[in-house]
Amino acid sequence: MSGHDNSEHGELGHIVPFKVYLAVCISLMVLTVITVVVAETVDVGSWNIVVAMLIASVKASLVALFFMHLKFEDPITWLYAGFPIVLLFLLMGGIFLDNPTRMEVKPVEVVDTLKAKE
Amino acid sequence: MSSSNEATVSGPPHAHHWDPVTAYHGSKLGMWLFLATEILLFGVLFTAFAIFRYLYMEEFHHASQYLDWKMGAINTAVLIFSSFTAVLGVDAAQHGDNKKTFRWLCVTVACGFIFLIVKYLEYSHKAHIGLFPFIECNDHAQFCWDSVEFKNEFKMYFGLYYCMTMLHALHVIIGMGILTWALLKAKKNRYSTDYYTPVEMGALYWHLVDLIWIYLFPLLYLVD
Amino acid sequence: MFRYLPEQASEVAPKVDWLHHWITDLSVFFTVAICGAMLYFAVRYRKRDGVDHETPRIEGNNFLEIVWTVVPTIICVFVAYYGVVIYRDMVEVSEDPDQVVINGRGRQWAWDFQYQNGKVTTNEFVVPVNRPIRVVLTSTDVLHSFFLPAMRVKKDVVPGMYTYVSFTPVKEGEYHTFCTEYCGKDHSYMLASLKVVSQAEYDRWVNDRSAELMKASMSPAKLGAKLYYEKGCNACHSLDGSKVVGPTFLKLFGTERVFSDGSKATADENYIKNSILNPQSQIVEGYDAIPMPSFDGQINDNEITGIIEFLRGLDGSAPAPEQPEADEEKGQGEDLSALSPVERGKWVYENKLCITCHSLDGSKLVGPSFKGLYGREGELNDGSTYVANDEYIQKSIMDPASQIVKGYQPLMPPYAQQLGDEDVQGVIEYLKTLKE
Amino acid sequence: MSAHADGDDKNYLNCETTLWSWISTVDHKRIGLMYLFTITAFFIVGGLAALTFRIELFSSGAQFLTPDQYNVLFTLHGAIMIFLFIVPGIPATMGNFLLPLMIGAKDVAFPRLNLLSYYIYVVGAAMALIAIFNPFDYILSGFSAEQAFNPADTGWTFYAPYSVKSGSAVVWMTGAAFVLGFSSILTGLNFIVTVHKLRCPGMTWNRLPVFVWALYATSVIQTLATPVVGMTLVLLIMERVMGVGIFDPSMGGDPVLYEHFFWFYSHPVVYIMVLPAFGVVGEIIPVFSRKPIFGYKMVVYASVAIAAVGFLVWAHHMFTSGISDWTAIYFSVATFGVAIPTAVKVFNWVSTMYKGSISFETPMLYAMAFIFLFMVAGTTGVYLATLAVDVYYHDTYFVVAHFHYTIQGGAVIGLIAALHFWFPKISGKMYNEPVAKLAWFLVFVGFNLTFLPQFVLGMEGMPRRYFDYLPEFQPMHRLSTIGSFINGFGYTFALLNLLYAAVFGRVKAPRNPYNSLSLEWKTASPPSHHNFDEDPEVDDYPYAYGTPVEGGGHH
Repeated sequence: MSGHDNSEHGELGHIVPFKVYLAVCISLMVLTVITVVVAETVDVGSWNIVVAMLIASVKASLVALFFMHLKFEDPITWLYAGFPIVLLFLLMGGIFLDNPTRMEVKPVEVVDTLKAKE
Repeated sequence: MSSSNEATVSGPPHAHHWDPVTAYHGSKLGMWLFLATEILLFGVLFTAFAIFRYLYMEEFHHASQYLDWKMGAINTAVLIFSSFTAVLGVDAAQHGDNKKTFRWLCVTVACGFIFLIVKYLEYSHKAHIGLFPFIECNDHAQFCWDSVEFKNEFKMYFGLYYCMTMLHALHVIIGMGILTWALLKAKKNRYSTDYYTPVEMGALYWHLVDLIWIYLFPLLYLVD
Repeated sequence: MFRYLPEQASEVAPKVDWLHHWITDLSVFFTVAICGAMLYFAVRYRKRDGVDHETPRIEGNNFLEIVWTVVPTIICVFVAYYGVVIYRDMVEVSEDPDQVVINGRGRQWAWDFQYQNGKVTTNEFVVPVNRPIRVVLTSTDVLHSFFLPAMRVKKDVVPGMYTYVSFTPVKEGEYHTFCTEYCGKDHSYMLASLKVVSQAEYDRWVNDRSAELMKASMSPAKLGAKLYYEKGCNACHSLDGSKVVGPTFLKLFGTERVFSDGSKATADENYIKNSILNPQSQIVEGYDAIPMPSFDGQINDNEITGIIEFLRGLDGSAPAPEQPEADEEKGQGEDLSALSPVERGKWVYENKLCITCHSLDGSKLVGPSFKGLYGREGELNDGSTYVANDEYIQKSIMDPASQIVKGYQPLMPPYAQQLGDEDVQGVIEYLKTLKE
Repeated sequence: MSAHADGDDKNYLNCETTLWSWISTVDHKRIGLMYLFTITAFFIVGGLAALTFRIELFSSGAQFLTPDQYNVLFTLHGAIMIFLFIVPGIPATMGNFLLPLMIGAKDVAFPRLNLLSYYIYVVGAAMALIAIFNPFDYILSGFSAEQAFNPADTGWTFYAPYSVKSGSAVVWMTGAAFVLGFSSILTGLNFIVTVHKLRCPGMTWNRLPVFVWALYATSVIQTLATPVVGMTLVLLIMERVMGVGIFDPSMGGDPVLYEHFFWFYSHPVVYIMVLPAFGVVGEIIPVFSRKPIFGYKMVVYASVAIAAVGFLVWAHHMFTSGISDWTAIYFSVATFGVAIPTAVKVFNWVSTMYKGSISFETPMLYAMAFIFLFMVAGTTGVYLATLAVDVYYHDTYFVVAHFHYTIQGGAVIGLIAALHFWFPKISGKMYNEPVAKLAWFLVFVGFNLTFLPQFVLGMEGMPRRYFDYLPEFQPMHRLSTIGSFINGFGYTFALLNLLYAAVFGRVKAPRNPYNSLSLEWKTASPPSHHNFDEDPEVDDYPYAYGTPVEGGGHH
């Protein structure tokens, strides 16, 4: 976070060997298959969604780190890549803090004395 | 909007007021910021999906049965592969190989087309059985979008499904536009080891499209 | 500043005001201190004669920074704490069996209240003093908010969800209720009045169902006219042929309607009933589909019949009915002094709603039939016996709850304030003529 | 504006003079000016709407408007003032103009994106105008008179389900807000990259002017909060178009969810409005006190802290909305977290004046007025953060008054202060000081006369957005209406004074009329097209006023 960003070394983006890209691509495909297989065969109740999201997050990290070159970026890029995710969790957190903890309010049961005696 | 944004972000080589290296890094930071806004744009939909899935677990489970996970899986594979080809396009540009860049980006755009075709097939099947807004209810269809029974049976699952996938499809189309623009530049031999910002920006955008689908696929198709 | 707050009519109000008072003191103190310091510096260190004097380069002071970070933090913690504590008092759900629970419903643009015994009122409600009150709220259309300034409570009224306000009124009186969540055209007129009364008066009020019974005894067309204003149809449907939000009611009945999807139907009984219960199912061409809420569950068959009859009557031959001023007493202004006692009694029977519960033909309605009542002997609820003499009848009219005939419920409102001696005497004489 | 330029000193105003050179410009200074004129136009429209309904509210009972017209007017006032005036307010005008100058750059990072952002704003503004005049309903209904003037009437918050049921103009208005949001995002993104990549040599992070820091914090909020409301408004439109049901309780949706989404953006948005004004005040006070800003680092941290904490407190707009008690408690406590950095800022500004050599030019008067108004705004904010008290005050005139003290007393006064302060730099002229002071007086008196009575109305329990009110509220409403006109005259004088000086002014501004140390004053007034004649370099922060003393050093 110093003022030297302007005079960075002449190199542009980081060059990654082809086999890394290939490995990432294959891993992504394999993870996709795993997602489907797990979802179709294994049943761990409400954990299914957690497992699916975990695998998705691993895949997303692979895409971000290697395909999007995040691994080789400066801290500022990391900051602005991470910030929206923090905010997203905040938003979800606020809403999940509210909705499930709302008090169940029921209207009072009415016994209409005019109708009751008919 | 976004495509013209791209046009401006990348700028011509050697923009008059900053040196090429700073311009490249600045453009990339700008792009990442833009991707951050995209994540939050979809984030609202993900949040809405999460809370209503929590509230209407059974309806959502029931509704997801009407999606064909095979279609979704094909599209996932197509997008992952297209991300791979996009990054190879960037790699070629980094080595100053305009021809290869052009070829890889063409493959990427083609994958985009395949994705959209599969999506179209899915939508048209839904439209056929009445699981689609904007169409009149008819006797042949199994469901009727505007009916009370439909809403009660599926709650807002399909509404969210269409909001999310249509927005995503829109991003696919925009991404294809940016990549087409980038590959036309490759055709004209505009890139060198010193300048390949448009390819890199286009690919970044395309990866985000892929990244969002990576979450959409299990959420929508495999949820139970 | 303090005196601008409305009077403290609930148990929680003094607590809220106490905290309010504290915040006010702190606010005034800090505002005066800071702005005072600013003005003092401005005067003391002003540039004189247009020439800058030498200034020290003071770039900060860590001690001061710590002080003015920590001190406000401590104050904030206290204020926040008491805010939460008093809020908990405010929203606490009373387990008290003594609690009065009322169902409140907001709609564009009125408040409906329903008591446990079925009594329904619009834009006014009455609660007993010194008992915990809970109003359970929901909305039939858009967001509203239920605000009782004197009680210091407020809650949004949300469609599809129940919320509540609870308070314990400590002062008798009449108070405002506002809608504080913007809800459209007549948002500012969506007011209700809250009357806090003694327990005895509350009991009398809540058991007095005569207004509703009167409605039940109205002719259908008249009921329809009343509902037209009460349910707010008048907001969107005119009686003079002009197009407001919805189609006019004038000469509507029996005409052919063309819908937005091109289909047609005749405006008959079924069409009108369906329009009231499922307004979205048939939208007349040229109108917006959205505005009209369904009245399903808010209106009974009897009332629907009333509206149908009301519409049938709007054929343009007679002027449209005016909105009734209030529930004016029937017979007001009539000269009753000329009547004989028996005639007077008959008039009371017909006009003071006795007729709705007491038959003349021996059939059992809500109350015992008047046929052959005078002089009858029988058993009361408490096991004692009665003889229907003058004294008994008078007491039954003035304080009905004190002697309930076996097999009946204590539903009759007391007439002590509505009937004079002559009226009561008239009823007695009238009953005498109904002996078998 | 360029009429009086001499042939030999070319500046950004007269280097090219064709209309095309303006509308196709990528010069940040010209774009800032174009923004300034556009938002001022909307400020006038929004202000006239407010004055109109203030006349209606002069007396209890219906005066000359119908309830529907009143609802439309307050909606227009809110939507125009928020989305078209004050959100782009300081960042897009003064920010665009000053940010590159203050950090010693030739332009913002993406000049063409900057112009695009302006035109997106114009498109959004056009959509808002369509929402106001609603020509399509009129045409489609076969020119039926009832559809002739049927604008959005939902309030600027577009709360569902009313906004789902109300007229079609709501779609245009929400669409406009969505598009304007994009303009805001692109401006923010541009500024962030500019600050990161284009600082001149020597301009380290702790030498940045506090205004730049404030703009940076603002930009982060603009970029990261706006998409949330954008998508929310799209969902609202989808709700109307295809019946998704997310906000519709009859389908199992949740209207309160709309409020969550909406306020997740619209709470941070008040910091978009007011943080730059903090920055402006932080620039003005040191210059006119000839003192370094007191506690530079704390002022900067406070800006960043306000931006960060601003994301954590949104549901304090919803204490009575039916959210759960635990949520209300958390958000109430968290809200106090904003109070502390704000208080720190005020203490620092006032301390800056200590032992200064204070002169009272118009910008300084505005800055001092700002401190007073913001003290009122801040302390009344404490009532609203306090759970039990807010239950009483929620959606009453107390909130209206508090909001106007923060946004008009904060952001608008900040903008006017900035306009006066940097006017010599922007136009190269000096304005008429006595007239500006008179205008300041009218603004200050009129503003307080308008909104202090509204605090009292709130205490008395007067709900907001009421077309008509009970007779007991009338006296305070009358004061408020009178005040609003004085306030309006004040702004008119202030703006006309500046406009007159810019066009007909004879007194040329020197490079640095206030002897400021900040970088933007080192170049010509007005600056040349490329900002600086020679590449700037800095070796200290811009507040090194006065004679050095022992201790309390900056670095």
